[in-house]
Amino acid sequence: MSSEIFVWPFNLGLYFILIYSVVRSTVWFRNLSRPDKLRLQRGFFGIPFMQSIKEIFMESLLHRRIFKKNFVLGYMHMSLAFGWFLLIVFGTIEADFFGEKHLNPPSHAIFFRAFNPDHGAVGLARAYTHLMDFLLAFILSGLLLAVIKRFIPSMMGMKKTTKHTWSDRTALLSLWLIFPSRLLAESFTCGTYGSGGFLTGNLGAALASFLPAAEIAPWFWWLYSLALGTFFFLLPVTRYFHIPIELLLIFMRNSGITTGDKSSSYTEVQTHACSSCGVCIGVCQMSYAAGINDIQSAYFIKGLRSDRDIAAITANCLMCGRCEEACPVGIELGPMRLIERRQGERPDTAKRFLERYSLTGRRSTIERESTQSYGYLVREEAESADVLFFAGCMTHLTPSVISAMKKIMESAGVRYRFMDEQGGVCCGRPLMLAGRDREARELINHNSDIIWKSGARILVTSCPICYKIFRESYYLEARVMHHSEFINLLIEEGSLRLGYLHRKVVYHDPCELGRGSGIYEEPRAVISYVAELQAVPEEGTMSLCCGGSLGNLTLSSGKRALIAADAARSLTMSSPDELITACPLCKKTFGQATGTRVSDIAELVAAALPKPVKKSRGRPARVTTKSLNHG
Amino acid sequence: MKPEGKKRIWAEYQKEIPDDHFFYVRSCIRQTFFAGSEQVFLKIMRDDLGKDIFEDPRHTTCTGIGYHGDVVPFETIQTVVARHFSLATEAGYKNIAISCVTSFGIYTEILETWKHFPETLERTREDLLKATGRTFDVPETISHASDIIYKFRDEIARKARFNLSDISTGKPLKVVEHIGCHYSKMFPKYGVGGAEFPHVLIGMVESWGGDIIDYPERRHCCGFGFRQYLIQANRGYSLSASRKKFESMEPYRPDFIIANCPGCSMFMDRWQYTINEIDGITYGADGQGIPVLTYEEVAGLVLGYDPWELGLQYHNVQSLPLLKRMGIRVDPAKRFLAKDGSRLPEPVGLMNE
Amino acid sequence: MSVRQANRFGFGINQSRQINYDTSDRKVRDYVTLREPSFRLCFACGGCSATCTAGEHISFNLRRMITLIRRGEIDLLRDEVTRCMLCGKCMLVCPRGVNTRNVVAMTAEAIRKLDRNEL
Amino acid sequence: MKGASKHVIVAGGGVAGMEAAGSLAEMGYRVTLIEKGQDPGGHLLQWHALFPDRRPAEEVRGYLRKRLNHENISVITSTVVEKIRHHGHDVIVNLSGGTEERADAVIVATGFDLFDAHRKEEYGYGIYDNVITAAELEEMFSMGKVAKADGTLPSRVGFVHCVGSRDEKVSNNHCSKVCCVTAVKQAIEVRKMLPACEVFCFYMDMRMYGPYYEELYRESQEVHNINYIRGKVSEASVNISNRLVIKVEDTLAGRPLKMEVDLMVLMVGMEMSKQGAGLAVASGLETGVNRFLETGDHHYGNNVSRMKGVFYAGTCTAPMNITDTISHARAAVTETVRYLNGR
Repeated sequence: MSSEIFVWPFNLGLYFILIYSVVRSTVWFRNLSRPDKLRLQRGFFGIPFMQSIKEIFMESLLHRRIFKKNFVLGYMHMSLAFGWFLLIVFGTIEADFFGEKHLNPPSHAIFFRAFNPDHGAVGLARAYTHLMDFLLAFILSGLLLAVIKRFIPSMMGMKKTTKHTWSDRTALLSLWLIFPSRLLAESFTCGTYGSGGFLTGNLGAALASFLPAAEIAPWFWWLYSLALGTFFFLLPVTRYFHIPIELLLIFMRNSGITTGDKSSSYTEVQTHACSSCGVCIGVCQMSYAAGINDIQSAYFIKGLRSDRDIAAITANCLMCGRCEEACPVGIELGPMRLIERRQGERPDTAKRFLERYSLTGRRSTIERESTQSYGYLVREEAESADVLFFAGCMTHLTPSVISAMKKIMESAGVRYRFMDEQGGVCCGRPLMLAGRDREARELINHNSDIIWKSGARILVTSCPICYKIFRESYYLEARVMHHSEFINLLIEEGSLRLGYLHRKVVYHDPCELGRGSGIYEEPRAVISYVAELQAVPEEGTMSLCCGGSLGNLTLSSGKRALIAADAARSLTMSSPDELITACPLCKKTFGQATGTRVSDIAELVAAALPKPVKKSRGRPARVTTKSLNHG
Repeated sequence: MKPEGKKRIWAEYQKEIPDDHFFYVRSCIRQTFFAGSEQVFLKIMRDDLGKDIFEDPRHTTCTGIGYHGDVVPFETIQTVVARHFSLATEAGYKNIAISCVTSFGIYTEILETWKHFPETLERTREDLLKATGRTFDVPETISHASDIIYKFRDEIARKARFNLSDISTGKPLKVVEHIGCHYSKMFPKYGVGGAEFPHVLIGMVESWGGDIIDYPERRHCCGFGFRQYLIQANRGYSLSASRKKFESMEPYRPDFIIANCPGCSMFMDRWQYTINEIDGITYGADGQGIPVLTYEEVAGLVLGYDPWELGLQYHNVQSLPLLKRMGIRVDPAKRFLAKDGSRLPEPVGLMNE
Repeated sequence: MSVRQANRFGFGINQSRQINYDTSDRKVRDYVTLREPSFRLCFACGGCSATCTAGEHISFNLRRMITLIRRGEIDLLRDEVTRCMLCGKCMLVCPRGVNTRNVVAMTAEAIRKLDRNEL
Repeated sequence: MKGASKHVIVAGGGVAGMEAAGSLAEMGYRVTLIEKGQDPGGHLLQWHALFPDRRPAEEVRGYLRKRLNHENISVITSTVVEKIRHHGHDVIVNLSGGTEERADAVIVATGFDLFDAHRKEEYGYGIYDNVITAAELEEMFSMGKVAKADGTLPSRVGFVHCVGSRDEKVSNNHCSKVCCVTAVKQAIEVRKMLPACEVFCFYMDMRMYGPYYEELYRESQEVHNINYIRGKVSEASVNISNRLVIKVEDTLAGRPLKMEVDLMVLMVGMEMSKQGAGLAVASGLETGVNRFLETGDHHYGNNVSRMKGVFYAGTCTAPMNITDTISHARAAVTETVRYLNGR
């Protein structure tokens, strides 16, 4: 019976996808860097492996994260993934247990009832049949939801859903056809033989009562096989490829592989692990506040997959990180986009074609000219200081923040040197966000030199943009602190005498400080110390972007204003006295977007200083040395 | 182009040019490089037009080149010019005829200065008296020699033996006119036709049967610019200014350039050779240079003077093809033969040979 | 031009400083305008140059750069455009809302493409 | 009605004169409007659309003309006021043609003349075929076709600002105020009529002082892609293909610039009208260094002359736009009425 010809579409599809997956995985593995290869090998034998298995079970099968976000959507995913998984597992057991022989080819389990039409009429087998029917019904319920989601996304609580390509549509159709055709195939077969469970048995009996079931059944077995085969064949070129690839991604991630700053096998795996679910679209402020609906991460990834010229998409992103935070697959979307920006323009189509189908499958980057861009910068003679204050370019446009910081540090008796008092050199982060690392490195070297020579042990900056790059890309001895952290430290040490301001304030997490650098608590602690901090709808990891982000190169000022206005509206819903932020760029952006007073955290603290500000009384360097001892 | 528009401007800028009795002052550059021009001008005035034109061999340079080269102060040049006026006064002349446009500019500048700052006139009188013991009257009229030819252009046309047309086709020659900057750009009222659309050379060319070409860089300086030329390192500026003019006139395929300023004539002539040497470029038809003629030379040709007597053999850009077109015959044997039969020096590097 | 001949005279022919709008090539302008339409809005106030971080160290002048791009005179910009640190201050001071940062980025890109004959 | 017997002569039937006459008539004064042309309307008669909103000029003309249809107003056309003098309490006005009129007060509203573009010889107006004035371009708009002298469509148009304004060389140091915004308005109209045509404005300063002027300027760049080059055009000439060649310094680039255009529009400014100047000399009315009529006080008396019973309205005192002219005329009426009531 296994030589039945109708199983061949399925068989071919299955073998194709198996071989393809093995070859693809091998190529990816070969292209991994040495350390990553070691990581992956180590990951296979040890705790990471168990973690991966657990994560696969929780995420790929049960879809826990989606469940948490949206129950119906979670159920839909779970029923399809977990249901199908169980159907295969139990089907295999059934075929093994009840079949003629053991270790059957996969087709035996999948088409079990076609080969054993009278199976499951009595006893344990009958109970098992009911179980199989239950699983099929479970899947079909999810399928129903999927169909509804496709046509009426709003019913599933989705604001936006991704657009499909033709291959996606064909694959989707075959996917949708798999389970109804199995149901009908099994039902007709069962109807003919009077077998089957509560679903297939009853439906089969009903159908057979007025239809020539025996003649119809093979047709549906054919359809079932074809649907499966088509789906497998199309898998590599559709979004559904994410199903197997996500497993690989989980293994790689749990082994400790990260995106890094160059495109690699890992970025390719991430690219293919995206399910185009559209969650990123829903959380994107550029979408719902500014009406831009073609640049979100799902489209970015899709562009990467199809190897189109996506320079415009790549550049047009605030890099706020909200989508990355929300991504159910856990793709590192920010670093992925930066890699693409770094890549610059793609080679022309012909070259791309060659590269795409070369064995390595890797895109070469266009070499940028290696001339120095900032050779004109003069290395300064650095004065030594314990604390170095770097205001940052943007802070120079908000002089009130600088004067507040000066007041605070003077009041606390901090001996500091103002590194860029006369206007310094950019930190390099904006260049990095534009994908120009080589140039950024020049600035990093310049600034590092000054910082090292100063001998400072704490580097305080008022700008989260600078903060992030100081922490991540500078090699410094000094401890890098954002001024909110530094003020918090001063308060904790008791070096700052502050009054209490009877103001209701809300706090806006700047993207680069919050999601970018994980600083959420210190600013809140500082604010709560001097004023009444109120909650806002979206804060912490899902806080909003002000819209002014330097991460976006192309967004127009008008669109930025829309985002700022929307974010400001959300932040000031409770009608606070003041909107507090900790970034000069956010301050400037919100300043134009809301009638509520916008202040930097330093200004708030400075306002809480006792007036008039007196010179510190005999507590000079104490603060800094103490903080360094335990810092 | 609306001719009536230009006529309207020409009618507005008409200056007084006397009929007779001129005191002639020569040009340093013209008498050195285009010696035939001044000679022929005097001949035309005296022989063809029957005018009284006097020159005093004691007159000197006006020192304009030194003045514009920042080595001669204004007080000095006023005194030098006052001395010329004194010579004219002594000879009983009230009308000055000036060969050089630089000098003409200096004279007009000085006269205007005296008009607006009478104390400078008094100071000059004192300076001249102290230096030379001379006194002078301020002349009644100041004419550039081209103004005078302009005034008598129709009389010259009546006596013409040749006109500015191609004898083989009968078509008028295409002529580019170039006015020296100091002729009227400083004081438009001293120039025939003003500064923007001077008529002085156009009037001659049209009277003598030629067609004038108005081209975009017509107003542009030839590039002499005194210090630009005097300092060797600056000559690149001078050269590029001339080139700009040549490039602008080139599409019109002019038959020749007529100029009223000795400096301009010289530079536009010599620079064509230099540009050709440096860049290998020529601006006339058939890879040739564009002949640059002074208005005296053109008047002389029209009146039938021998081109060798006019000194055309000493231009860098030779005019033989042009003369042929006009139907003027020359004797090649006499080209470098002086009147006394001796050989004249033969220049090298001539264009259009 | 032959150096030997130029030397014979001791001088050459100076190149014209004049912008000839009819012969200058405005591909870079078109490229930038298409990708950053706010480029049109600059009215040359100089605010960007006044606040410029790079401009404090060297003659990087976005105001002049924009003017030259508009006239198709990009030879001088080839080097200058790489001096920008993309810090974005200019964007915040621009009274006309020109996305100055992207203007610089697009100019650099356009010049790179121009030099590779891809424009 | 109070003052019904009082008679006011308004000299000049342009925007200011029409508004003044209309207002006075409404208040019950007998008004005689003296207009040198065949019809009242002044320069507005030649205008197609007005800045900053590009409304048809006809709308404002219509409003002003309607005001003249008042029984208290008599209009004398093809006549100019040659002299104003006092005779006791009366003001006597000499009209061309030798007649005299008596009035209780006179409002001088002789307006402005457009600068005669021939005087900027270097631009070649009247010599080169395609050099036109803003007024001539406005006529082209009225005809519905902007074309070169040979009838073909221009592919590049240049607007030259400050022709006859802010220029010592033509003895006008004053700014004519309306030309900048007129250029912007006309530039937009050219672009709208000829979308393939490039448009350039050559300016020294963009003086967008009125409401919505700056917005129009911005729109011209953002929407209509008008190009602005800061520099005073020094000269124009034609090349062999009969295209105009403009020379200017691009002062922002610090480089001289040369550009070919098909049509060069001279934004001619405002000057004291010849007729007004003649009247001032004949009547002993004072004029300022800008040759416009000198008012009693630059701040609070700029409708008042130094001759009793003679008042000024509109651009005979200084360049102004239509809005300001109408306001100025209304203020002149207030001053006149105050004078007549106090007499």
